Amino acid sequence: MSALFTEAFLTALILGAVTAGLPLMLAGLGEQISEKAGVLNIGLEGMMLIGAYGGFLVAYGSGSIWLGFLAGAVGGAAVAAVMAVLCVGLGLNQIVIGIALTLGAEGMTALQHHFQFAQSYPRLPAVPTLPIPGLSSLPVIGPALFDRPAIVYLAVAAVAVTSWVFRRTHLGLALQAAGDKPAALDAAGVGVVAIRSAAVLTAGALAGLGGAFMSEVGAGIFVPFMTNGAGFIGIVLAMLARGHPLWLLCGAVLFGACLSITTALQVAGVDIPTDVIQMLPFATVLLILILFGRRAALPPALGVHYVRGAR
Amino acid sequence: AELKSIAILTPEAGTDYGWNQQGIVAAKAAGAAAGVKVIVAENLGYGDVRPTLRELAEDGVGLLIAHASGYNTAAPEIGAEKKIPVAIVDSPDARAAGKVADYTASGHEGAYLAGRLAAKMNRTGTVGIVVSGEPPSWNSQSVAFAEGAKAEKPAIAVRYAVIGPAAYSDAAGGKRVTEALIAAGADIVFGQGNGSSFGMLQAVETGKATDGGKVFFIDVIGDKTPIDKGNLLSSVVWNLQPVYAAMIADAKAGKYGSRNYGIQLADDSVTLLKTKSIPDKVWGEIQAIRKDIVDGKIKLTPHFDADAVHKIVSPLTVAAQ
Amino acid sequence: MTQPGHPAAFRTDEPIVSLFEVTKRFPGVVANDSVSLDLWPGEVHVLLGENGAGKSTLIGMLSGIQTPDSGAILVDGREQVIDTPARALELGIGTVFQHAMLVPSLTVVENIALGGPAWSRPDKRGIAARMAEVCAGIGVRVDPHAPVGSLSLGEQQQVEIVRALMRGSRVLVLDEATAMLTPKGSEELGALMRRLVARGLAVVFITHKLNEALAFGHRISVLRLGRKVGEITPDRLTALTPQVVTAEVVRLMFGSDAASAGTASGPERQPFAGGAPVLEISGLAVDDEAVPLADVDLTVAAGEIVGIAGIDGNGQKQFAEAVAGQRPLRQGRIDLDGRPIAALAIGERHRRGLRYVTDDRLGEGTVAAFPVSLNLLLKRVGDDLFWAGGLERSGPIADHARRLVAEYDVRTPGVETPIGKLSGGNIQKALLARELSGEARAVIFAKPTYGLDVQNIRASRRRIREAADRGLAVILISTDLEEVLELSDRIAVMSQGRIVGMVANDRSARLRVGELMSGVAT
Amino acid sequence: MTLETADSPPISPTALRPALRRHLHLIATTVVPLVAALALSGLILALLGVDPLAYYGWVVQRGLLSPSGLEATATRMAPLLLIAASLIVAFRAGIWNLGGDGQFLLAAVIVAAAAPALSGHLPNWAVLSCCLILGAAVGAAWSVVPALLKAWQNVNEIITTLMMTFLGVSLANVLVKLAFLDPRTTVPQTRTLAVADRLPRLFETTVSSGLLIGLVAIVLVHLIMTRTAFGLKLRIVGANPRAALHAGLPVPRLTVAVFAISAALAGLAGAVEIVGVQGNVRADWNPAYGLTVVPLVFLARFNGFASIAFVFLFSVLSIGGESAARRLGVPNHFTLVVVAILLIMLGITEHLDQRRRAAGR
Ligand SMILES: Nc1ncnc2c1ncn2[C@@H]1O[C@H](COP(=O)(O)OP(=O)(O)OP(=O)(O)O)[C@@H](O)[C@H]1O
Ligand SMILES: Nc1ncnc2c1ncn2[C@@H]1O[C@H](COP(=O)(O)OP(=O)(O)OP(=O)(O)O)[C@@H](O)[C@H]1O
Ligand SMILES: [Mg+2]
Ligand SMILES: [Mg+2]
Repeated sequence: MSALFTEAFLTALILGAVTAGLPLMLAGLGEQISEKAGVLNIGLEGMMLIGAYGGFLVAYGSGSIWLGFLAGAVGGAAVAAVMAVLCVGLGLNQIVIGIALTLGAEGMTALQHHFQFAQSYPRLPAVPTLPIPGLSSLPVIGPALFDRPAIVYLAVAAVAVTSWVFRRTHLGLALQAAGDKPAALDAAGVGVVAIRSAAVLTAGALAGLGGAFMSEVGAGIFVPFMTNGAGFIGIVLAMLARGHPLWLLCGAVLFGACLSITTALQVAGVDIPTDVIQMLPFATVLLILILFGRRAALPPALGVHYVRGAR
Repeated sequence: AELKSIAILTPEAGTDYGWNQQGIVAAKAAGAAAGVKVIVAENLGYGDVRPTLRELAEDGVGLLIAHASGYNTAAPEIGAEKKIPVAIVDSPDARAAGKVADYTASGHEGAYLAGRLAAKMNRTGTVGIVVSGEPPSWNSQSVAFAEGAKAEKPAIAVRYAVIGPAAYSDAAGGKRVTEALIAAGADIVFGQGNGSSFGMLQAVETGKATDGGKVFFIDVIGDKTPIDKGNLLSSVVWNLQPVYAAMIADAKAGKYGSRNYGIQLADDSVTLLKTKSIPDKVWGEIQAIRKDIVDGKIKLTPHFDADAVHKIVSPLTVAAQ
Repeated sequence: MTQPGHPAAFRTDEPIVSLFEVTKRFPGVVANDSVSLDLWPGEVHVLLGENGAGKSTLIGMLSGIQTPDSGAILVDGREQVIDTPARALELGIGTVFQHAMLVPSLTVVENIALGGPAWSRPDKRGIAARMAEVCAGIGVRVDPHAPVGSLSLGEQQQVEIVRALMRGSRVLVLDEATAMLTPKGSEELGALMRRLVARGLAVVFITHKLNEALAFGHRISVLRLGRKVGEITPDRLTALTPQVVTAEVVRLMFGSDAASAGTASGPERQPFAGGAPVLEISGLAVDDEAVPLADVDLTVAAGEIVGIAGIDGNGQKQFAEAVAGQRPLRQGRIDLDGRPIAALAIGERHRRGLRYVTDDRLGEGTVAAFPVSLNLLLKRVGDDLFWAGGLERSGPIADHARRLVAEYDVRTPGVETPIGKLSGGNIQKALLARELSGEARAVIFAKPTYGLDVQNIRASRRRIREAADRGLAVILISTDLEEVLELSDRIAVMSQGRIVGMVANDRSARLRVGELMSGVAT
Repeated sequence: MTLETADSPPISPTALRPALRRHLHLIATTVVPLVAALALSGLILALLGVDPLAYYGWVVQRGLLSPSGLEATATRMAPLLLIAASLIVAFRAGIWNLGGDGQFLLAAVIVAAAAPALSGHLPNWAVLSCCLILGAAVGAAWSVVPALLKAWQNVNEIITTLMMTFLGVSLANVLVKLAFLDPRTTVPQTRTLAVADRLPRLFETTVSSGLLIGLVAIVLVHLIMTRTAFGLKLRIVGANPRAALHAGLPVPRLTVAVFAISAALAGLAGAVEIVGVQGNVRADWNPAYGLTVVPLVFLARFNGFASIAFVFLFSVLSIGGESAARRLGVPNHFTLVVVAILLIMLGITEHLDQRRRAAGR
């Protein structure tokens, strides 16, 4: 057995955790921004799927992985734009629209895939990595963490940037006000609709980017329904990590790690039924909830449409 | 009896170079050969197919082929209700004269050959199996593949991993798990899955074996040669046309339900795909083994349960040998 | 209180802001009907009017919360469209709204920073420094780094005023800013307004308290049913005696019949003759993060009104909730009619005859979306009279509601109307009806007239007297000293979670209560 | 969290208004969005090169007009109605129970294991009754953790119920594969309850009497929530928890009760689906009905009768859509698109209608 846990295998496990966790982190980050501003984005799954499809389509068509990521973000943001118009602008029920967008995105991408790729199943070449000098030569974690496609570093940077925005900028204050007391934000001269729309669009872009990462880096291919509930896990992660992008990073890594542990145990031939191992991430999160659940409070105005001057 | 049309019901689209496509293509071919109209109901998912079964029955279909293990409860029920013969999989005991016949397809003979092939071409001492789930037909092939590999090279390590729950479409998971197996030393990966198998293929195409060389992929059921980029070593190809042809013939002859159907190397309903990556010498040896199986010199029994898989891929078993 | 002098120093030829014949309609109401109003620099312009007269709506159009259906707003003589709060701020119009417009989860400086350039870092130190300056200039003290949620409502209003000034507002609008303040707080705010106008600002001050209007205002406009029905110019205001102005304002606000009455709800209370103790509270202690209660003893006899005076936020709320059963006790006992009730749940205490009229009418007193009829039975859900075997009996429920609505003069389109659609005064009447009907023994009133107009105040106070006259034991919690003095037999003063003194309501009560509240006497 | 929901049905029956106007209103608020959604979906169909009229023709023909199609529609409604009832109880009480799928699935698995085991030992009616009760009990049990966390720690139930669903789905699989495996088949599935032993069918049709259970449940839930003291208490908790506390209601106990009832109904849905239609559970089976029903009950504004209508509409679409897609060679993922567009159109219409009503108040 010791021969199994070689450097290469450990590297692959960590790498797998990162690759699986990253889309969850991006989606969760988006949800966190949106929730902070008071919009419950149940359509995250749909935004990820459109991002996955758009990202793959453009990356495959143009040969540029970056154009693909851009397209994924734009695709996710486009779905989010529908949500912004209907929910933030008009005040339609966020849960109804969120689920509708998810169903619609599932249907549309499956249809598109059927007509476009169902015969050829094109796959992307390996995404080039960007080794970080010095760090990438560390054993195990070097290649797993510091020799990754540049988008991975960007995604982690997005967490840091979000954290900075939340804690250090006027925008962060405005986002918090939009979720806690939109009337106060409005009275302070900041448009609630603008802030919330921006938050929703950002959420869509991040979720779309997460989806694009999934199809371009995670799988190298698009298949229908490939996000497989990742958006919903992102929602849960965001709620757990309320207001703290760094916790989100930890949560996503934990999720990815559980998946990798599952694989590791299987490959090692440990005879625990795979379904039991696969309950690991969920059970862990539930345990965290039971232990620290009280902190999982939500912004008071979450899901509540704001109308100026209404009473 | 007169048989004007048959219908085949599949859970996913018939464009997967795999289970669904094979069923639909074979049914169409068998129907065309017998002059019977074939109705295809695809993408039905794994939910309740009773409404579709009833509707097809009411439309006058004379034989319902329920092409998913998930349909093996509903189809006989509706068959009985509408008095129409049905074909199901994974339930050999459900056979009933005039009503139900089973065609539990097990490609285990082909998978055994694939295992022999993998071991012959293996450089690193490790081969891998990735599956999207653990349905019986996957299990029997996983076991046979491992048996084949070990028969060829007793010291070989067979690494096994399942992607995740409901992971038929989890292409990213397929890629991730395959990459882990490659890192664990596998230079040949035997992959079974639907949408997720394209992720496995991508991992093989973009990854490097631990010895720095190329990684090969062995597929199941379909022939992915049209979309291959040079990493497809082989495939355990199924051909259900003889099965369906026999069903149609039996139904016409009024003998439907008197027997179950299967696929095997003997009648080429299971074959191992020859690609240009297989050297002719190796291929020749494989053909010899094939003949031994057909002749009964090598006896193979299918094992459909997941436990059997876990047992044979366990490192403890390796140590014991 | 003295009349302010005429603010000649800033008199210019032009008002800073003029509202010209603005009209604003809401479904079914004309909230403002062709109202014209000028705001002059150097003036405190008081807006008076009964509840629903249209005051908040009018200033809402100045602050960009509402836009007029017709009419014009002129700033510095030029017509402006103020369609967003941001635009109002740009034009130098700062507003302190009737309901606090601060984010509780942010600190004071963060609230003030709100609205800065998105990507830049809020200069908290700089803001705190400028805040200190402004605070010093106007004589208030606020901790710049305290979370707003931890501040009292009075402090929050100060923050809002400071914020408005820091933005360089030339026009400051204060909508019922004194409603939550103690007399001393109001006094300070008045002084502040005078200092501000002395610097050349125009102040709009909305209040329901006529004495404040007279004390702080330079000009008074009266709204009634959405129309401006009169204006008392600075010259007249200085010329007339307070009595004359009061009479005129009341006549304008309510019509001639109301003119002589004021807010007094009846003859001065007869000295309490004494009765059997009904509600006995001893050694009460309650844990609370902000204001824990300790050693509270209080006995109230049948027919007696005990007032609890004190600055807002000194444990009155905690006390009322603890007695009502909404908060666990750390120790102490509560007896009602000689039987202990401290261990009982809220509902059981209610059944024994303990009533609590909360000051948070919409927050906890009612369910806004539910009809008046059900809100009147909110504490009796499942009662056999109205629910036969758990099944709603709509007849008796409606009859009960109609009876109470008539008896307590609740003005509502019908008993099926969602109670949230009623005005503040009518919601309060409904609450009184709910708590005072049935077999009540003791009632706690928390700020029973907060936010109400003169007529509704009078009606509520009459109810409180009547309750005592019926033999109920009454606790009256109020920050309005006049109210406590008018109604109570004895007055307890609460400070920092303790009762620091008990005073009989005689001629010297005002002085002694004042001393107790300010911590002079013990 | 709070979500905006009014307490009135989508079509408020104002008695004074003339009947004609009411009818027009009904048409405006239901038919218009339906037509708009169909037109938009039709456009997409046309772009795909499919005749929209033919498509809709088949949907109606199969989902509504053909006897067996209508029967399939009615049968499909049974679990959806029970889940709708489950959601109505919870949502009206302000509890956002999004864990219906986990509750449904676990109950289904346990019932599927119990039914064949009991059958033969007890008379059939007793087996079925036991199974229904068992399903409800299992559903309720699966809500205990979120309920307790919500009632006494105020942990947000959206998170906990979603997690319990993820966990429940996995646990259901584990149970099927390890504990309740049918030894007579190689497929990981539970033993099968014979067709004859399932819930009786209605009259001479294939409609499961689960439909009746669903209808009774949702009407009962509607009446309980709107007409009884208990329902009123729950609604008070939902509309204003602080008012509930002030009024002396035992909020934590009511919260637990809401979870229990709601989850029990979701569990009952699982039981009805198993003993009514499926007969067994396969590993990895998860119809995810919860997610589809959530928007429907929101559109129905938590009104039981309106929910019946929406569930019916959805069932027609899903039964008819599959048939139409097959006949016209469109992948039946298209049904998802139609449902999505329909939800959005209904949402917009409701919004406009509310605005109109507010304006004309
Ligand atoms: N959300 C709302 N939409 C429309 N109108 C509302 C809304 N909320 C309250 N109203 C209206 O606002 C009024 C309440 O305003 P306000 O409290 O100023 O009333 P009022 O007439 O002054 O009564 P009172 O003197 O008893 O306080 C109600 O008469 C109601 O018609
Ligand atoms: N947003 C709104 N929607 C509907 N009606 C409104 C709204 N705001 C105010 N009104 C109506 O306009 C009228 C004037 O209300 P406004 O709030 O301006 O009165 P006010 O004089 O400020 O009363 P109060 O002293 O109670 O604060 C009220 O009767 C109310 O019915
Ligand atoms: Mg007002
Ligand atoms: Mg009012």
